[in-house]
Amino acid sequence: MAGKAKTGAAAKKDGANLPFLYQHYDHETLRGALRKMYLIRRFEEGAEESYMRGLIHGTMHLSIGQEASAMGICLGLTDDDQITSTHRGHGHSIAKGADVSRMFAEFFGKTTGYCRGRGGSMHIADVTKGNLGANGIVAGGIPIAVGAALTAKKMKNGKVVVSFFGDGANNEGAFHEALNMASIWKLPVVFVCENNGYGMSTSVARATAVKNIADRAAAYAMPGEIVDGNSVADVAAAAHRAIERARNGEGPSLIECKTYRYRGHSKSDRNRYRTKEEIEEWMTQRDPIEHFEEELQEFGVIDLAGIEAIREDVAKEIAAGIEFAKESPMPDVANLEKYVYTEQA
Amino acid sequence: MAGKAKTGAAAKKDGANLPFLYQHYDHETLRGALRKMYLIRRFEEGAEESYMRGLIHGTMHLSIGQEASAMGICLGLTDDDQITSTHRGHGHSIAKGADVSRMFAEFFGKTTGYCRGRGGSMHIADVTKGNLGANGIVAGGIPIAVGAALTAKKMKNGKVVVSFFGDGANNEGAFHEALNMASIWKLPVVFVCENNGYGMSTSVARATAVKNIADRAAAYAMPGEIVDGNSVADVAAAAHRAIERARNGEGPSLIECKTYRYRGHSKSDRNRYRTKEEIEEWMTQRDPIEHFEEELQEFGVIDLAGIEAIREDVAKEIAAGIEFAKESPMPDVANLEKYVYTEQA
Amino acid sequence: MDAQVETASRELSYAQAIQEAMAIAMERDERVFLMGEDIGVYGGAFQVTGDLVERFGTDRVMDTPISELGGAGVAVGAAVTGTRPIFEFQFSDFATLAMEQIVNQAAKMRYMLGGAVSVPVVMRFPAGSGTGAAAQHSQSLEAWLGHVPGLKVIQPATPHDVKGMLLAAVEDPDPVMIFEHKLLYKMKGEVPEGYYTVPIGKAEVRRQGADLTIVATSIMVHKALDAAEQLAAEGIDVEVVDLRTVRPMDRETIIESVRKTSRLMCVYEGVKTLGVGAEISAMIAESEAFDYLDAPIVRLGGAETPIPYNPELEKATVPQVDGIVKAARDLAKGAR
Amino acid sequence: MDAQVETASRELSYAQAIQEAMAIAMERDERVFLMGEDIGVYGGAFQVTGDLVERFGTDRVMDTPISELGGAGVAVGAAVTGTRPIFEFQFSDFATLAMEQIVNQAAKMRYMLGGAVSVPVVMRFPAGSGTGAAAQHSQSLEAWLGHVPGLKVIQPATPHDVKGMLLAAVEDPDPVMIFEHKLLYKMKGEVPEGYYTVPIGKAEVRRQGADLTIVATSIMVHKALDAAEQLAAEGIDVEVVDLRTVRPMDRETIIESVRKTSRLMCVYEGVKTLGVGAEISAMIAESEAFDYLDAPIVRLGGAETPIPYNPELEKATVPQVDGIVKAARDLAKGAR
Ligand SMILES: Cc1ncc(C[n+]2csc(CCOP(=O)(O)OP(=O)(O)O)c2C)c(N)n1
Ligand SMILES: Cc1ncc(C[n+]2csc(CCOP(=O)(O)OP(=O)(O)O)c2C)c(N)n1
Ligand SMILES: [Mg+2]
Ligand SMILES: [Mg+2]
Repeated sequence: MAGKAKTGAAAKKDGANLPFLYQHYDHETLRGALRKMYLIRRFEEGAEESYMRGLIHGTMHLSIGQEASAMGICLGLTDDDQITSTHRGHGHSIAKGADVSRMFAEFFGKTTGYCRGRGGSMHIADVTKGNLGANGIVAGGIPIAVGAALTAKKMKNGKVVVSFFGDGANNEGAFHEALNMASIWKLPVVFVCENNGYGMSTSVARATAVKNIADRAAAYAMPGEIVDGNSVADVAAAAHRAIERARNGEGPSLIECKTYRYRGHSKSDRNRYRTKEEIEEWMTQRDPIEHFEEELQEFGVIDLAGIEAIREDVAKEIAAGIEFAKESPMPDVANLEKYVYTEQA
Repeated sequence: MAGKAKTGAAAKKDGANLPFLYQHYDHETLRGALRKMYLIRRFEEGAEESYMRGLIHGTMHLSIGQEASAMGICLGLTDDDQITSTHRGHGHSIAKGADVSRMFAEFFGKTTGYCRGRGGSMHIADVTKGNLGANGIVAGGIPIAVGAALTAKKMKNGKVVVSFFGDGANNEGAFHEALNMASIWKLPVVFVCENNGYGMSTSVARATAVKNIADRAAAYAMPGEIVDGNSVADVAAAAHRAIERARNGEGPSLIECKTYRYRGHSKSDRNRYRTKEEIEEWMTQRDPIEHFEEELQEFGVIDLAGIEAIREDVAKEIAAGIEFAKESPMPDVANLEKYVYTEQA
Repeated sequence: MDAQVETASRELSYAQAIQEAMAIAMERDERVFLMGEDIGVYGGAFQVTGDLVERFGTDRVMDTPISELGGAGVAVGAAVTGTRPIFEFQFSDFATLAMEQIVNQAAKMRYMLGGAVSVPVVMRFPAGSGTGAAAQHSQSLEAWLGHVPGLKVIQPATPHDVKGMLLAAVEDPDPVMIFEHKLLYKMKGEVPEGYYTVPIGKAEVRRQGADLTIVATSIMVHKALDAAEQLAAEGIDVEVVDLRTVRPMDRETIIESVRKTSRLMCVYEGVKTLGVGAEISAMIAESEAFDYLDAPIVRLGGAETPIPYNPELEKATVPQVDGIVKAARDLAKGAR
Repeated sequence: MDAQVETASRELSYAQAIQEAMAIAMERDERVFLMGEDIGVYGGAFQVTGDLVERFGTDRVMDTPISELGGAGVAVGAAVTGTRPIFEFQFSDFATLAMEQIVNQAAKMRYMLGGAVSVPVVMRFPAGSGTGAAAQHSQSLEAWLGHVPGLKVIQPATPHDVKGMLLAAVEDPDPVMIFEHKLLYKMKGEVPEGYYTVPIGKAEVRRQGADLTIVATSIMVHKALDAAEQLAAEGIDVEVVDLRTVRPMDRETIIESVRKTSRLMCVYEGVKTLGVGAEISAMIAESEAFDYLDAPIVRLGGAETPIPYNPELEKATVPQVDGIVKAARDLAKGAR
């Protein structure tokens, strides 16, 4: 999503007391951001339900509760900027502009899906919108993002690349190698760690020697910033700084978004590693959508009727998306080996 | 080498003004350390010459100029303690107690060699003395050292493990993953980075985002200490602290020894990446053996005659070692597949 | 079949059989411990370790960070210094991250050190397709490790075998790699109680037959047996050999079978090209059994494609019973 | 043989031919650049890049930190976004560190994304034994990558071919893996000047013969040709096929040759079990050429051991001319 920034007078008028987000983006953009967060949540709820009903197979990793980081980061990116995503990548995909119909179609294994039914949830991508893809390999996308940033630097095309990954990913060697290279080559890349407290069942405290993932930024001589990952405003402000820095050729940054996933890790989670109370607290006290709605109302960007309209609109889009997916054709088994190699003239 | 520590009165008598090394170890041990440093240097010179004469094939990586870090670290270890080493591992091997005859024999590819001629310079090991082996894979030994430390902790056998590696190795994912695990599990391991300024031709400045490798210790919540790697006294003091810490169950440490290699990286080095002046300066101003000799004389541990005696003694041991290696038998080709698997009754 | 006397047995799933083997190994030998991602309180991605952490504690059922290379290396280092780690990869696909430690270190250390050490590490690899997990979570990579001297590589196909072979693996002084097909985890079968071992390196004739030999691996053993039943109805008598061990391969059992049937088909899920069946075929084609062959050696392996997500495509990627029946029928035809 | 008209040629070493190919590729296409450890001022561990950094600068001849996994991943990410990286591994053995990016990402990305991207990355792997560098610096791992759909895997055997195939690889939209035997680097041969390509996927008959086909790879092509000369003196007429490409394999050329000679021997340096020769053998054993076979298919591959340091042991580990002569003689015997 290319957030539309206010210009000159409009920006000034709002005064310096407003948080960055509300100073920097116009109301329409902000309402659009809320809408996308709903779209992410409803998409995942829809996918979950379709899974329960046997319409989707395999597994999936839901990011419900983490919508603010996906949205807050992508708000600062243009359609030309690129991201690499993770196994928990639906939010990133939608925030970066993907069409939920084609996402559903992919989950349903249809030819109209983003990957023509070959990839599924774990490989959802939309390269036309700069999403280079979810990734089934934890930390697998981080070096790829650095490579994309190298292209950007070589081609001087002004693109910035964001690499999303989880707290668990920060213990992979790929994280270390990629951040080091991005730093020594001063590449236009922003590393965004969505720290939801657990890598599958393993808490950050049990898996990671430092308290905050951002504490590791110093080991790569880049700025490391911790933000409330459930606050769009906080995320967007940090994203803006990091993206500007990247865009100006000053090199990479690491942003750690503290957040939480409401659902189990995937479809096989007995949820033995965290308490009901913990989950409850995040859901009731720190929901990113509720929080954003409150702010938007407080700053007069939207009212309750406006919110209701968004909800209805999103519900329709989701229903239509599922319908599209259901109606779409299955791939032809005769095409099994298509797309292994590039067809050449 | 199990350095013999002074006890009670003797330690006290020397007064608190002396550097740790001279307070802590008795004169015989210190003279032994000097002797071993000569042994390392002469061993490598002998190996180099044998290579030139076609008696040794393959390649080798000489640590001439880096003897103080090998010696200063191993001084703090007992024969039961363990190390993992690197492609540049002759010094570690000798400092940990290996017999130069069997090392030469290995380089000559003989059955009497430490690896029965199967390993050569890059895999030199002496498990009876706790040297788990050099390693042809940069950073390959680091996780193995952590595993050895895990055994030590599980078996409560009081062992400490040291993992030697170079500055280049610190950009490998294995470094990152291993240090993190050592830290979260509080394992008795000491990570020793021998920073000789270059990984092959690539300087630390060009390869590593931070100035000092020890700066990365914070990313693993362990102490990181920088020492003059050409000063046995400085290395030994840091080693002592880290080994004590490990032995007491307080977890791992990282020591960075700033040092320099006099020779090229290996036998294929055109030496285009550093200046003659730089090499010259280290050789003439900061030689670790000369430096140690001066200190030993200053503190009355040895005199010139004593040094001369060591030199002669070492020369004899080296000559005898080469002779032993030359005389030793070649492996029988019929045994090619021996040692692939463990022979079972 | 096994060295030990088998006592009472009962039905267990393949996953339960593995869990039981690990529990017995840990009870028998305090040096044995488990390492892996989420094998503790989570019970493992496929619930193979289940509640073992409650019984043996977190020191012996160790959750690792998501660090496959380092984790495997720690297991290697622990093994070489006197313990007996069993390291679980969450999916065999993640072996791609740890090949360095598996191949350069574990497999070669004894050799490089001229016999001075052994590396008694066991690594477990949940493998294979059929779960809708797509290209990065469905691979069958046993052929890679089978190519590496110093390793032993097994693919037990039944609950009985996986328990016995895992117990054999833990006692083996050398590194043993176990490929477990994920679709087998829920399969049930008779499993003897208590301790027993099934030898590594021995294939097993699962079904006697006269017309044609199928050498199959892992889950394909069961598909081949199903196919054999169908073919029996047509009067085609198929012998099914369960390879069980990729390295070292049991030449004798396969050669003997081919000598008898004169026809060989290899069925395996890994990519056909350079998969396990290539070795079985080549081994027979250069053996004395060559002279007994009455027909080309047929391989049914995985398609030359990554595993797709769509379930129909996914099924089409690996051999299925129908395909085995058809190919075996074609191959047997010339025989009568 | 090649699509392009060949002009003047002169003798170049294999390493020089690679260097020339990279220079031409960089001149022709500014998206092409080189990445690797010590390929800049050092000139590469085997002096393959040599002084290219002086000509093209550090932006196009990029030294990487010692980070094989990350480095390969950066190359993949760069390739997928519009550049054409040529990534050098210092030794093919270090591919073990980067298999994740090579196999899970580069090979599968196009497929997983349903054709939305291509990954035009070239990776170069100095491979093989014979340099006294022991077990971790001497492996031949082409069979692993040959097992992976989505990759193309080549093993050029001559200066002429390596230049032409590398130029073809750079233009190929898909990931191409080049295994270069280190002992070939100094071998000289005729190399045309300027730009030309040698197609990926085509084997080449290096010597015509009637009695026996040897399909050899990489350095073994030369050993096989030497052996063929010796055998010719004995009246045994050997056809030598240079495989050149492991994936996709040129079935036609091999089948045609076997049809003619009725005898097949595969000679390759990688470990025999599950090495490239296993696939060649199995491919023939299941093909129409099976009916023409007059003798078992013989494989001469690497011994089932890590590469030892001692030079005599090291030589004994891989096929040598004498061994090829002897095995070919035995195989041909029945023929006359
Ligand atoms: C290399 C690799 N190791 C393990 C896994 C299995 N796995 C998938 S997601 C996951 C947890 C990842 O944790 P984190 O990075 O924190 O992301 P989150 O799931 O919390 O969003 C694990 C272990 C994998 N997909 N890839
Ligand atoms: C994984 C791996 N990558 C690359 C190499 C090739 N190589 C051997 S030593 C070396 C440089 C290592 O530098 P450093 O760690 O600083 O050790 P030093 O040689 O300076 O002692 C390189 C690149 C290797 N052996 N292993
Ligand atoms: Mg997480
Ligand atoms: Mg160095």
